[in-house]
Amino acid sequence: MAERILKRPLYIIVGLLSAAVIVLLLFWKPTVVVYGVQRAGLYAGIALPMALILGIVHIVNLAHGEFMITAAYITYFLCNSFGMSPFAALVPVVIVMFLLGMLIFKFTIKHTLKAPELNQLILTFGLAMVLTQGLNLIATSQPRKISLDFVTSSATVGETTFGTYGFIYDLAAVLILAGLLFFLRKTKFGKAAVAVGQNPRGARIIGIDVNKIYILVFSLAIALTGIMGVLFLTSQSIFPLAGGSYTMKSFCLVAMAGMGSLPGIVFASIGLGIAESFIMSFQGYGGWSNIVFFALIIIVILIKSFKGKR
Amino acid sequence: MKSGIKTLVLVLMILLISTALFAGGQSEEGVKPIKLGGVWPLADITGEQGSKSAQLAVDEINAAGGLLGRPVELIVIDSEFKPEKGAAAIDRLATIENVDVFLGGMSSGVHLGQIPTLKKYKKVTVWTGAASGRAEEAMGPDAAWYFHLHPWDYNQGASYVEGWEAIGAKYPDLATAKWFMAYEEGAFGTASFNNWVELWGDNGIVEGESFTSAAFGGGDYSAVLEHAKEANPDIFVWAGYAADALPMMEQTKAVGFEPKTYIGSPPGWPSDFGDSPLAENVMFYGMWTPEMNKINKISKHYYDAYVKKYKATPETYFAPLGYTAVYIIAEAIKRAGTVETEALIKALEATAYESPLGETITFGPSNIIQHQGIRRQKIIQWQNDKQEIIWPFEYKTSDPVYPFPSWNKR
Amino acid sequence: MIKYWKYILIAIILLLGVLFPFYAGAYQQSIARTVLIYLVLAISWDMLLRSGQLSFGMAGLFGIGSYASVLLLLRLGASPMLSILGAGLVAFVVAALLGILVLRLRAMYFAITTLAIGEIFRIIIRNWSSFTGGPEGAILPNIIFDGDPVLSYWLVLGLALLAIVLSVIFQKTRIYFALTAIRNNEVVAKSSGINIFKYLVIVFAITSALQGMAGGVFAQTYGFVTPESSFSADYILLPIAMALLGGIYGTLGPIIGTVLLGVLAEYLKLYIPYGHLIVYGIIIICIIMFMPQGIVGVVRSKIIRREVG
Amino acid sequence: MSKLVVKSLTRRFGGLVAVDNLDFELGNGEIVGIIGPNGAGKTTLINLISGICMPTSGSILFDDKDITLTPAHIRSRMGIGRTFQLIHPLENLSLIENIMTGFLFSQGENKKKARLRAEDLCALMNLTDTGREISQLNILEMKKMEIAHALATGPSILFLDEVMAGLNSDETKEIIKIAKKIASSHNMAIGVVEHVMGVIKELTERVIVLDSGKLIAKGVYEEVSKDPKVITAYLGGAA
Repeated sequence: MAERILKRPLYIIVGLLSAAVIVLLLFWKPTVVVYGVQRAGLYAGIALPMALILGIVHIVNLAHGEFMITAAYITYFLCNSFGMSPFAALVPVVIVMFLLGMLIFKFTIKHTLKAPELNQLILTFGLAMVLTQGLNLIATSQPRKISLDFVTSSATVGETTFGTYGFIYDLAAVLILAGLLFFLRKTKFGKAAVAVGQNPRGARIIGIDVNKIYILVFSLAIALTGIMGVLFLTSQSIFPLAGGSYTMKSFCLVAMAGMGSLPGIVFASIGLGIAESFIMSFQGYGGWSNIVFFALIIIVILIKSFKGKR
Repeated sequence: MKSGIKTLVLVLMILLISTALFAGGQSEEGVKPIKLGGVWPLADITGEQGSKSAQLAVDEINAAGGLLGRPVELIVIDSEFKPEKGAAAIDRLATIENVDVFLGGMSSGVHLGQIPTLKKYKKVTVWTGAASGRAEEAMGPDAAWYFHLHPWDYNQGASYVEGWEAIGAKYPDLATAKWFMAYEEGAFGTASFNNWVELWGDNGIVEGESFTSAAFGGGDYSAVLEHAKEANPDIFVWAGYAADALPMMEQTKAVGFEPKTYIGSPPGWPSDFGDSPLAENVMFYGMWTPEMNKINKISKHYYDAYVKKYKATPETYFAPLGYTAVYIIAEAIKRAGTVETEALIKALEATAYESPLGETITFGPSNIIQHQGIRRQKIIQWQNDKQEIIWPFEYKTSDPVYPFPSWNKR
Repeated sequence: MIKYWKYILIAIILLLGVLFPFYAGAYQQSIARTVLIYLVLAISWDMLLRSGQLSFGMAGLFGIGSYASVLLLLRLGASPMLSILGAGLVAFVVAALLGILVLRLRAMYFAITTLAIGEIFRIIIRNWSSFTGGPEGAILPNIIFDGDPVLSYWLVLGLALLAIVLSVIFQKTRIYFALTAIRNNEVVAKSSGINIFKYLVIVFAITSALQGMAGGVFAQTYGFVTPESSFSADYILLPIAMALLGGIYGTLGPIIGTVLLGVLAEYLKLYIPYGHLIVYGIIIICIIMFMPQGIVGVVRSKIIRREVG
Repeated sequence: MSKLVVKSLTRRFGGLVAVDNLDFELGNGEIVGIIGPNGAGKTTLINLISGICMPTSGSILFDDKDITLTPAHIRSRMGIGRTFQLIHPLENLSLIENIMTGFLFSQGENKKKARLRAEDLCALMNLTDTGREISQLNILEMKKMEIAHALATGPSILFLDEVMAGLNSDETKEIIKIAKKIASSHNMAIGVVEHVMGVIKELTERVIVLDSGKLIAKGVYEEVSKDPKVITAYLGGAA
């Protein structure tokens, strides 16, 4: 991997340029980098499981953000009813989400694997609808949040004070990425999963139980959205429709990174996070920051496609 | 070729069945009930509770013998927050359910789509939502049958100016000079800010910046808060949604921004907001709070009845507004002795309803329409997990606490 | 003989459709207008899908059309009918230009790019307040035909018929061969002499014009635009679900799908006011699972099986 | 005069040189065999000539016109036809419709005329029941359809990429007969890629031999087959 990158001068140039930009920004307005990186952590943490599903099970999961919000509601319920701390709730939530992933895969998605991609897409759209509206019926549209003292933690460097809790998303994203890369590259099951991702038919021929890989990878990814759901609840309000915009952003990030590429997601997230943060640092231009998000995605996809042509 | 025919037959059948399904209106003999038709977004807490509160009022009226010797029936249809669905709901209520009066509320976007349809039927309409001045423009000055309860956005802005001037006069420490408003970038926040600048611009220095509400996938306010901190205002206001409430407080604390007065103005609060120590002494705008029960018997009655019937507490002011709308209609029908439109309009014009919201509601002209009900919002403050009203003084449940306590002393 | 009956059936359905306002009430007409708008979106989406290109740009083009028509009327004083045509033209030109840029992309990359373009339009319109009315949107002084329900219905029906006719033309002429070949295998299509890029750009522009006109008609019949409602994500996923239910790659499928799901949604809501959308979601899931070919596909395969067996 | 001239044509895929500095000509009405071991670059050569992929360097002249950068669909209209080694029929079109695409787009016929001419072509190829779905065709019919599809584009030069693969000897004979018939009746230049040497021997006037993208021999089959370089290439390829 490393030597492959070094062989391509373009990567080195781009890498150095971005490092230079980040250093300049740090001098000019350090909070741009701080908040940009925090934002990137949230984006990456949510998009990584989606990329995992897309890369191995070959499904665009339009219920992705909704799964995360479902996990957040389960966490909320655990915290509120049993007085658990959200971090203690991580374990049961992850287990429950894993099982939920298995159930949903078994009873719905599995039956559409042979159908065209489009059917799976709309199936997950239906799932998103059922999850959202189910939560709405049980918990109403009223936003909920647990109030936690440590999420207001801050640090002061020189004259700027900034919130530090957001870095927890970076920690989570890094851990999820490292864990997934270890799993996919070093474990037998993970290698089999990669093989399935690259060529399901081939994998089946050499004796890999493709269906088992599918269901376990899907459930694993849903369990990972569970982790993000727990974290999301600590710093954001949850309501049934909250997941939709994260589904869309993850979807865009996954495309920008290259379908199924995990490290690509992290780079794409950092780029987008800092770019958005940069625009927002100009007072009155925050409304345009979302344009940066979508425009960058289009530009990257187009550049990649033109490079691919040659 | 054969398959083409089969499918065509299928289309024909579907068309016929679907029209047949819709054509079916019930015809019941006996005493014809007075029918009220309500349209709310039922999946949203405002619409869900607004419609249930309206049903509560209808139940009470029926328990007391109905109106004009006839029972009252409320037919509720979901607008799904979609303009075309909201408009179709009006069509259904008017032509199939044959309702006598329309009511409903929430979301200017839906209401804009309904207005042409409402104009088509010209039935008496009592609306509890839609604050956007665009909706008033669309309704125009001629609609005598249109009674709008919720203040328009400029009414709200004017009432805040009035309120803050009154507060400044009574509590000189609270007299304010410099404002900073963080507003969500959608219609609600932008209209709030524009009205505020227009009304208050001369009296104080108003700065502002928009943010993406958590309700639409935002939730990171750090940039706006940093700019607010640099501006160092006396009063910091954010105009967003309930989902923004706690994260906004937390991030304000995290960036070390401590304004002397802290105002949040969502249409409703998240259910656990008061539990947070950060909520203490945040001020906000609204039309009703459960603390109203202390000073208003109707509010207390409504609140207890709602809790008893639905095993939940009313969370936003849209809930008592739904209840209010039904009673305003009911009293007018009693006065008019008929549900005939002309007479009912006359009777509604004479409305003086003591509402659970505190004020006695009467109708008078606003900038464009003829019949505007409520014009003022209230200024409320979180004190010990309670939403105490501090202005208008006639509904005051507590004195304001000032200045906003430092984050570290909570 | 069979052909003869087919035309009679079409004529009957057409007649029922045109005369609908005279035997159905205002509510049914209102629902029919919504269904027909979705019909235009579903058919036009399917028309592009026949080339294998999956678009998520319907909301963006619907929104562009809505705003184009309202702004043409408000700022340039165009008549309502002219402004609807203008909406189609604007959408056509915008799509053609964008298509030249992005129609080298395929599959999900194309889908996401169209989605992102739609979002960009929405953000621009929201932030360009002085021209577009900003987040609060803009309203028309009058709605089209002064709200005459029959004329409004015919307007929407006319647009839907235009979409259907175009779709049939797409199926009956060389365009059908071009699109099917491109969808099946681009290399073979090229070797057959098909100018893939030209066809994709033209089809994208035509279907976008239909979507833009749908937006224009919607804005003119309801009399307003706002960034949130005019660019609603409903205009992306619901038409796709409807087309899938009926059956893709044809004219009949999207028609059947939109009518069924559109009417069903209304029907459900009357019986389950609180929570009907869950049932709607479950129905979509079940349809995808048990009828992956859509209704037209199921009927067709049944008939084929009967003929063979 | 040469119909097609390929000058120092090169195509790289990453580190791999699929076609390496190749020169090659094809005259009017000539049938030439293109042979070589697996991976020699035969299919890539056809892809380059038909415009499916673009060369890294070198040029291609067709009727003395430089078509190096011309898009594939234009080349098809100019008269360069080809079949595909792995047949990918347009599975949502019927047998006759598959063939019609060539007439419709390469020759610009209208739908009615395209159908008539496609029917004629099917008759020529002995393809019956032309309304059938692709899934109902057997392998011989698929191969015939593939050739018919290429012919329908109206080529003056045609490349047949392993059309005999997977056919038994009777079927092979039938295809050879068809190939000969077209070559003589249309004065068409034909390039034949084939592994079955009997076919090459019977069908072609001369052959060129590729190995690792390079031209290693050309001439009459009998001579070329004795060339030690060719024998090594094949043995090396086999080993």
